[in-house]
Amino acid sequence: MTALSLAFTKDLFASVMLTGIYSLLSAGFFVLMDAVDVAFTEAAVGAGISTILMLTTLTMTGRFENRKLHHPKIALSVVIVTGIMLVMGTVDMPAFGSPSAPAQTHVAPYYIQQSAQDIDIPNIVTSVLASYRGFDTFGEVVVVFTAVIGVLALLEFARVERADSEKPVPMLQHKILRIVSKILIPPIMLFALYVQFHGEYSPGGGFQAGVIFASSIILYAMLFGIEQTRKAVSVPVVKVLSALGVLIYGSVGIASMLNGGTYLNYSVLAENDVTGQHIGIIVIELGVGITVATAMILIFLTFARRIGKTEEETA
Amino acid sequence: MSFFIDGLSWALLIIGGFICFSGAIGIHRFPEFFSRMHAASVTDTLGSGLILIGLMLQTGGEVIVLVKLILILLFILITSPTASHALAKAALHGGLRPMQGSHKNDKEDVLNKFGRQNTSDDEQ
Amino acid sequence: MKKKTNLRYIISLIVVLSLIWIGNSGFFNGLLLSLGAVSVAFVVFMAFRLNILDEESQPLQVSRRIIVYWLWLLKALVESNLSVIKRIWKGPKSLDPVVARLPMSQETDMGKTIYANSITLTPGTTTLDIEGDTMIVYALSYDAIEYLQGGDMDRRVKRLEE
Amino acid sequence: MFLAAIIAILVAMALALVRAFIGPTLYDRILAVNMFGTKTVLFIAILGYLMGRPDFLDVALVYALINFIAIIGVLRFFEYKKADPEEEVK
Repeated sequence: MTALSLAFTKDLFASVMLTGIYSLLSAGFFVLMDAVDVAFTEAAVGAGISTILMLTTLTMTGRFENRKLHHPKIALSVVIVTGIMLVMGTVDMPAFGSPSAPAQTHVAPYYIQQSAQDIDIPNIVTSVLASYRGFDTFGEVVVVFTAVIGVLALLEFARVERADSEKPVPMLQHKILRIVSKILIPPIMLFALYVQFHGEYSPGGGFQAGVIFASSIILYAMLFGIEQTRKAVSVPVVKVLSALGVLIYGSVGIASMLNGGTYLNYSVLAENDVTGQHIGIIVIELGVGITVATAMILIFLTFARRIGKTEEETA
Repeated sequence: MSFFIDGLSWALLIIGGFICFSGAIGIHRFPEFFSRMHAASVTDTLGSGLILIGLMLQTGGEVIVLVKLILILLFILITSPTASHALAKAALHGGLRPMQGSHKNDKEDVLNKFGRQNTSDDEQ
Repeated sequence: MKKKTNLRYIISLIVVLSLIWIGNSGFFNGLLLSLGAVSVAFVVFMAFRLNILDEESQPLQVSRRIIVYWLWLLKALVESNLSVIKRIWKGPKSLDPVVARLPMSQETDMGKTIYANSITLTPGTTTLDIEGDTMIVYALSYDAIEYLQGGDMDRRVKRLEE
Repeated sequence: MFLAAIIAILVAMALALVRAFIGPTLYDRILAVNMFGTKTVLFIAILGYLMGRPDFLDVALVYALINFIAIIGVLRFFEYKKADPEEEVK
């Protein structure tokens, strides 16, 4: 229902706000369906980061809109075609939650039953994602990494080089915001790390942790300005780290190969199968977390800086 | 004793729920943005406070749960006024004016210096 | 990094963060505790890099009296909540909103923030802006403004600063 | 009894949602979203009890964090973007 009214709201800004609500709502549903991990991701990504990134994009595109020609018909037809395809796709899908659905009959019972004895980790989702589906998750991390490279290639290198004359940051004068954020940023970071390392026991994991960590940096950047943030977190280091995250993941796989197992089979990492799985999962989650956090930070900083530049140019 | 605590916690939960509901009614009954903000802050402070305290009484000795609830409550109590203050300030700068009642101070219009100073189109 | 980072603030941050970690985690095996230690160290390092380790992020001077203040604030909170809830059910006619400029006697930004946030926290009054030593408050009724002009809350926050 | 509180919160969420849709000003919408976020935090916390899953509280905590940051972000970027005058003056 939210999605429907989303489509009809003309005001772009309002629709961004409604997207926020939409993801909050869907997160509520996920919690209801007991898919806590999904809800976690939805909460962190949908409600927070994507809203901010969309707004950032909005401010960017808002500037260009006047000059650009619009092709609403083409866009509309693309949307309609995609929509029809999606609907056709869902027709084939089994009824929601039906026990005869393929996902429920084949893999799910196996994962749930085996997870306890193979890996000995309370949170099934983590064990499934990081262990049984290690390849898939690795693929996702690579996708995130590639996205960052894409964004950087598009924005960073096309940027007009000029002296960094930053405008005064409006929010720094905002006493209350400044102080409250200063108090809150360290606990948020710590909480991100807590989510990171407790992925095995409670909902969450590398991905969510990365997003939360990035959002604390984004909060800082919003208050103290983009340039200062770029200096403080030192962008080159962040770039290296984001590659490092992928590397960590990959090298765990190689390490397990060296120890005589197959790629990403962590059981061989230690003498005991279960310990091996534990080590493997912790390290891999770390890789995911680092990549996601740095990816978000980089994307945000690059986008936001771009806005600053275009503001100067049009002014 | 546990009966007493249970009762207290139920009462807190129900009162908290009622207060949240009242706040939600308030954002519809109040006439304009600035007064609606007060209605919203009702649910943010006392409503969530009572509900969370009600939940705290139900933890049954699980310290971790208790700590997390306290963290949530603290967090809400710190961020909620900050967010509403930022929102109010932004609204003022955006050109919104609060409605004023019978005690409007005509001698000193404290709000006239607000407005869209940094924008070019100020036709209001 | 002009400001010299005081050791006190680092220690206080470490204590706060460790408490949060232990309170959240609930696992006391060696692995998770050491991971916690690493995390705390990393966050302190980041806070240092971001240059947010100062008297504003770790309000040490305030911490001791704040409990008494909170208890007092709690009472004020309940009262003002009740009055606003009454107004909600009575309908918009019961509103008599007013904007006023109030003096604030706090010297530090921290004190001003506490004062302003306390005002916003109690429903019925909202801080619209802070300008130097005055703030602009929007209230649902004139009583609330009169109450604030009485200066009770102002004095209590001022006491926190010492 | 948890159920009663949950129902109250759900109703409040629905009302906030309505406010977010009808506006009329941008700030009303932001306010409604903020309120909706707080309600969601409470909702998840109670749901955790109802379903006997205290680890839901982690999600609630993340919600509270993200909600705050999102609101600040919205306000921050709103300052960059010139407001749509039509929507505002109403």
